Amino acid sequence: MPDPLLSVEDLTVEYGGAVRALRGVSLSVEAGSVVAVLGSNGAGKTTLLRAVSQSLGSVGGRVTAGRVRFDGRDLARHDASAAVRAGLVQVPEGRRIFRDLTVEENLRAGGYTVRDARARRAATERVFRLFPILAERRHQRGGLLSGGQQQMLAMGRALMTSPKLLLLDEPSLGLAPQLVEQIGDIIEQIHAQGTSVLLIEQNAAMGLRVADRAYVLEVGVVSTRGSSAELAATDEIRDRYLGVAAPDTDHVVQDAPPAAAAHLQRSTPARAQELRVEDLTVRFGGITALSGVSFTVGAGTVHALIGPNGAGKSTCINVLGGAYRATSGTVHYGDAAVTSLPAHRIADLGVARTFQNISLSLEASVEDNLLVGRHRVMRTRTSAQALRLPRARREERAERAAVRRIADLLGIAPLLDRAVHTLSYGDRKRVEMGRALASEPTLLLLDEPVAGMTHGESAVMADAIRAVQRELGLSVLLVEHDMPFVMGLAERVTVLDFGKRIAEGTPREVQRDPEVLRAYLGTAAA
Amino acid sequence: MPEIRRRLPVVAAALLAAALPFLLDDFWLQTGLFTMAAVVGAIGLTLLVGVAGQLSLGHASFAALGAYTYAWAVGETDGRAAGIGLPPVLGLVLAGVVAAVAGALFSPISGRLRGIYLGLATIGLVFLARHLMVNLQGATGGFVGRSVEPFSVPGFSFSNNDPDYLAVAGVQFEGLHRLWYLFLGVVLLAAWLGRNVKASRTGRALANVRDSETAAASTGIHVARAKATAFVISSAYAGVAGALMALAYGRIAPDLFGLQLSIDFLVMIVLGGLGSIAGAAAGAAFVVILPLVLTQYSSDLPFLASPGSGGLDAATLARLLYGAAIVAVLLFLRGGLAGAAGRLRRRRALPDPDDPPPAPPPPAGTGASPSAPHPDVPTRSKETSS
Amino acid sequence: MKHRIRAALALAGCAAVLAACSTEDPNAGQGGTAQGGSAGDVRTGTGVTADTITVGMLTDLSGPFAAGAAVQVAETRAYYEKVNADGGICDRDVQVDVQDHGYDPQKAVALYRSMASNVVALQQVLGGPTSAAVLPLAQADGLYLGGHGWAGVALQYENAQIPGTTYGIESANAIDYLVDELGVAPGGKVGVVYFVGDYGNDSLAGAQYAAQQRGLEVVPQEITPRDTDLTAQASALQQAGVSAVILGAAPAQLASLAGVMSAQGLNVPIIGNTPTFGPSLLQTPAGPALEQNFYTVTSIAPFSLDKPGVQAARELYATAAPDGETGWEVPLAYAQAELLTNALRGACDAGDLTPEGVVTAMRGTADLDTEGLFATPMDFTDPAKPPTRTVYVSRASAQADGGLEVLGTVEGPSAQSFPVG
Amino acid sequence: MSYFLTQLANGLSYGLILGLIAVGFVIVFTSTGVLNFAHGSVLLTGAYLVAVLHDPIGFWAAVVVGIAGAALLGVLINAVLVRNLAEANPGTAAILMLGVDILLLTELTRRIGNRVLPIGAPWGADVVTLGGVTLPTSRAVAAGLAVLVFGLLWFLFARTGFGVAMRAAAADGDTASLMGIRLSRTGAAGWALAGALAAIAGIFLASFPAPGVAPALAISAFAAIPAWVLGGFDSVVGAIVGGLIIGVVTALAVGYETQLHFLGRGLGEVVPYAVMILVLLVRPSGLFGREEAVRA
Repeated sequence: MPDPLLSVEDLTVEYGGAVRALRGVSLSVEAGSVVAVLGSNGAGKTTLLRAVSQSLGSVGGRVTAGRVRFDGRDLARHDASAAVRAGLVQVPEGRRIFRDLTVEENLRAGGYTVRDARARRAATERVFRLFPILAERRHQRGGLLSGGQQQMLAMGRALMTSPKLLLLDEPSLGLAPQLVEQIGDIIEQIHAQGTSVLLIEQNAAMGLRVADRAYVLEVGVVSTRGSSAELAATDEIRDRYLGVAAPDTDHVVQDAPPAAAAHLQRSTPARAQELRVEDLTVRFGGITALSGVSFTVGAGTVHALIGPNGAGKSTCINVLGGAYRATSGTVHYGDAAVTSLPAHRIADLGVARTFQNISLSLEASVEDNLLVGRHRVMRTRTSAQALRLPRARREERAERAAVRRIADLLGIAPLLDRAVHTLSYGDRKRVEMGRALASEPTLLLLDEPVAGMTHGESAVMADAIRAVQRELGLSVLLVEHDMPFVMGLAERVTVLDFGKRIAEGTPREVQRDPEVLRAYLGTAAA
Repeated sequence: MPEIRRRLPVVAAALLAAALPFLLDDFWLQTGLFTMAAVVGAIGLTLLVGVAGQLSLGHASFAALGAYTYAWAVGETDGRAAGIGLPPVLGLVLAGVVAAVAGALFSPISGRLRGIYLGLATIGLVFLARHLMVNLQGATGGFVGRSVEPFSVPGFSFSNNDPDYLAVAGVQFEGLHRLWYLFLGVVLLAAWLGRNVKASRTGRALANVRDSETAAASTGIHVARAKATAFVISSAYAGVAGALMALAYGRIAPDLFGLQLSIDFLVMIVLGGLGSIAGAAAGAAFVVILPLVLTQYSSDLPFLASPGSGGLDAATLARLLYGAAIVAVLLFLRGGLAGAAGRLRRRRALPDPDDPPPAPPPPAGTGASPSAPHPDVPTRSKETSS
Repeated sequence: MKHRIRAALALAGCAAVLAACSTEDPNAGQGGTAQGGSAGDVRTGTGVTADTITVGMLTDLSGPFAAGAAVQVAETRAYYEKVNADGGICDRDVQVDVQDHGYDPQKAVALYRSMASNVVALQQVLGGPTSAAVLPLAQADGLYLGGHGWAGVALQYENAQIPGTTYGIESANAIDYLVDELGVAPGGKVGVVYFVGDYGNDSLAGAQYAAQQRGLEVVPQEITPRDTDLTAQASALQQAGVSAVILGAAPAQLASLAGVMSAQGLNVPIIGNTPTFGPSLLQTPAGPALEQNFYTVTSIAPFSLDKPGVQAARELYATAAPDGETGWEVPLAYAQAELLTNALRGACDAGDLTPEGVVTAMRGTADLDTEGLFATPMDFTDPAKPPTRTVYVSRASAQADGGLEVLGTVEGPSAQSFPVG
Repeated sequence: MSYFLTQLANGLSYGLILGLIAVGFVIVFTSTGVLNFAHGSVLLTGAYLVAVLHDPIGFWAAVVVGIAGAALLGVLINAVLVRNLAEANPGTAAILMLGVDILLLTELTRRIGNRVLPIGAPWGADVVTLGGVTLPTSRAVAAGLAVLVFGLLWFLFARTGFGVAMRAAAADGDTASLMGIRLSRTGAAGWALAGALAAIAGIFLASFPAPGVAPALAISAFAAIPAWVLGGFDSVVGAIVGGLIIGVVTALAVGYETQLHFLGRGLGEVVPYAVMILVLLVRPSGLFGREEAVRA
């Protein structure tokens, strides 16, 4: 048997010398095949692709063990440019086209390593044949293309070097169903023209449709591998992406101190109110991220927002938190019109949030990060603090005590003095949750609170969310991929797909909805 | 106990500074005054640049404003420049207040721009201030400048007069000696206030704005106002620093407050380590003292040519060392002097409550955290790295 | 408990300090001078020992005026070597303490503090902002201070010695010379291009006063040392229709202005103050224009003047720095050394070689002949008046040493009546 | 009227020279994220080389050496210093450049001293007159050359593969490197271009009507900062337009100083910065800048 085109052996990748993103991952891509890597957000898929394309350095990652062989050569100690020249090109997640360059210039940048002008022209012609729409719009700026066209441009740009192996990072992200189909067809065409493809997908249906073989990546390790047909038939894939099986109960960890929650007290008598989202639409440039979405989160309930990657969930949270502006539609929290307020005023309404990719002050201690959450409830002015007046010191003491109670609840009290950058990923997630709780919210927006966590960690998190929700009578709006987590926690679920609401109901109702099954596993698997 | 150990270096430094006038000659006293004035400005700037992440190259203008405010408030109207004859203590306070107000007037820009963009915009302030200093002759004395009334409290003047003769433990205390203690007091107060602000609700909010404006806004922090607040606070510091400079010089002119002063302030805090108050003081001392000492003692350094002979003279060497120090610190010394000192302390394994304890590699399981590997986490999110 | 201990310590500290305090001057009533003593019958203070006299030069050897300052340092050192070889002053050798402030006022002030306790007089404090910072301090210390330029603001200081006359009187003389010798008719316009600052403003004030006296109109143009392209100013002057220009700036500005004006066909006289000209300008593209149009009014004699004092300065310089640059700095340094030497000798004769004694001796000089270094004998008795009101007038010439050919001396009517101080 | 036109022509030609400098700021900033405070001393280095070499090897050869030297200096600064920063962020990089500027300027000042070195250009002190408008020949040449250089830049960025790669790298370096574009090369090219542009500007700034090369020339790069900022931090077109605006406004402020006396004297120095601050008040990201470059 000849050497595979790409072989990844026992690969371990660390970020900043502390966080391990991949542990002993091995996979191989035979020449002329399409291989898919499936996995949820935070599983390490993109890290894997970056390790292969030698572009980890720009995000601070480092291969600490294992190796990557491509076409018989060890790529270590080469840069991304050498990898491209060797015939290996990556299409990054989110397309990342050059928005200010025209379509033609984008392609030209893609073909930068092709020195021969004739070969470059031929490659351009090939791309235009593959994507006729790009030929029509060759003089338009990339930023004006629609999402699907941008994905085509991103793929066409990568094809300019006529690579032996194409690495695709979530090509279906945020595309309408018929476009996903089309992208699938194009991948098959590219494959037919002799290019091997390594594809990363969260859309399992799409991934399994085009791939010969697939790997499932789970928190940095390969959990399952096999031919696409085998995998599509396994229950594990169905569980993983739909949470069809009942949530495990044996993973509940005993360490979560349930009594701690009793000490959490509000300093204001604010009560949770109803959150009404009505006909919300958000557009960015040529892309519609949300269109006409409506749902209501009842006061004091846990509501989940689910959907495949790119469905518009995070966009929705960002509008609710004030980070993005709505193009049209309204959001009301109680009587207040959230959509017309800046972010800090929304926070004043009692809305707190966490971020998908964690946004903490890395150099500051955990305690200081949590205290930032108390900003809203603290009252002393800068001058009083500068002079350390008695009331400022009293308040500071009281707030530190309050923060300690929150830390106890989340199990991070021993870490209070540590700088955040020394913490593990899961701990950082909990610190961020703590910061949100510290502001005494009545509505908590959680953007993927357990992404990248192990089952044990996410169970602790679920208990914590449940506990504070009960204790404080919060409303919680939750965006998550981890289906068992969502199903065990949420009272109602809204399902988004391609920016539209496709279903809503109790977890049980939603799980049975044919639309939802289709969105997650594709018509084939439903 | 740790409380005492933490305070010990500060107390020791303060005591040493208080003892110095008994030992130093006029040159060193004068140098010390310039240094202490710079320390105050540097502390203010490190709150802006180090804590809030906002760059300013305009602090010379606020120092100028403080200096002229003091001179105008305390001076009497004479033929050359106007004054209103307030008590000097009030003048010193007013210097900080007026500079703060000017900083607040700049908030439409300081609240909206961030980082180096603000730094570029503030360059304009230096030239604007210079234009005003030269043209508002009635208050400033124009290009020639104006003299500055010595600092005094009723019955005691921080100059060579009133009392005309004062000796402590056998050392005659002239104006320079007396000013030394005034400056020392202001420096200690400025450091104490700065440290409190840094560790307070406001300081944490500023750091959060620096690290991620989106996250800050989501915790209820008014981002634009926070940035403007940082700018106002550091403007006030610069104003007081300017008033101290005025006292140290005894006479002020527009030339003292050029772009070079802004750059010097910035270099001080970078050498010292951004965000560190002790670092700002150390950086200020380095920047102010190095050229003076090299020039003063150049004849004792055998490799230096005498000035004007065309070889490497002291002033040129001082400039070269100054530039090289900046480059070397930025290339090799992460976190400046304060960062290096912190690492040294940690290596000696002394607990230091000022800093979070050393960063051990993620432990193999603390408390409830089954510390599994964690995928896809750059240690610095994109927002913090920009 | 802790607080009480702290309070007790503080109290004890205060008490100790108070006990060590004294406001009684132990030296009071011993004759005024706090330090120093007397050797023989001459009282001495700082900067003077039994066998040396130390004089200071606080100058700019690394900043914008480094080259000219180096010339002055070389000439001054040579001068005192010669003095020492001839037996010194008051039976003492003269040492020169040279410090470099690099045109930085902060350095100047700190260095002044170190020099003030070492020198009996400062022969030079170079530079506008630097001397402005040092002057009040030197006045408080009663220290002789020379070589700080010709700005009129120095006239308010008892201890400051102006080598010649002020920029304002230079410019007033320039106007008089324009009217009397160069045929500028009353009613005409004269441009004044000047540096912002005490130098330029003084020059402008003199020109404005004289123009009013002589029935001319002044067109002012303010510039900074950073402006080296004066096209816009030249155009504005041409637009205004000036028939002459007075320039209170530096050589770079002169080259630009003369070049542009000539290129635009505006060939009118340009008269510059002392610091405006440097001989190397004649090698620039503006050289021909300068030879055609440029005049300068100077307190100090131009390098090429054929008078004994200037000749001595030239000869000394030729041995001290054979390849050095030639310019007005040479006679100026020589003249300043002469002035200080005269004051030191006077102080010695009066038996008071303290800093105050040197200032007194300088102020006692009513009729000092400098053998042509200055246009007339110098009278320092009134601090509020310049020692002379006469200036040399020269014009640019590539043939002359130092690039200037002397035309004569001027003391016009407006220069005589110009109110100074 | 012809007076106005003369001042206008004067301002436009000066503005084009400022544009050359400001474009250098933009290119270095977009290609390596560095706010190049050492731009002035790079400019001075180029002009200094021409001034000392024009006598032995002739003016045009000296110009080539000067431009190449300044470009090389830029590349070296980038390779030796910028790429080895302990903490790579725009703030520390900017301050690093302050340090580099001090080092270069100190050495150049020591070499030049108080002299003014003639640049030795063949156009000397000539002027051209066209319909009542008088302009120094050097300025006319500068304007023509600047327009030519801007044309070449357009060709480079719009028509050549490497230029497109530079733009791609400036827009999204991470993605560009995935396309095989070496950021070290686009960065080096950016510094080289900026250095060359600065040297060209320096030669003209030291030409008649200025007397020659003096250390103060380095400060003239600072005059281009308002042009850069008001044009938008990352726009080449913005930098050129900004240069023209600043050039014209400065020339008019100086030319009509008598009429503008109520604003105080010495307007020429402060007007560029006043214009910059006014523009930033209305548009924080400058005239041509992208909003997200400044805000969030």
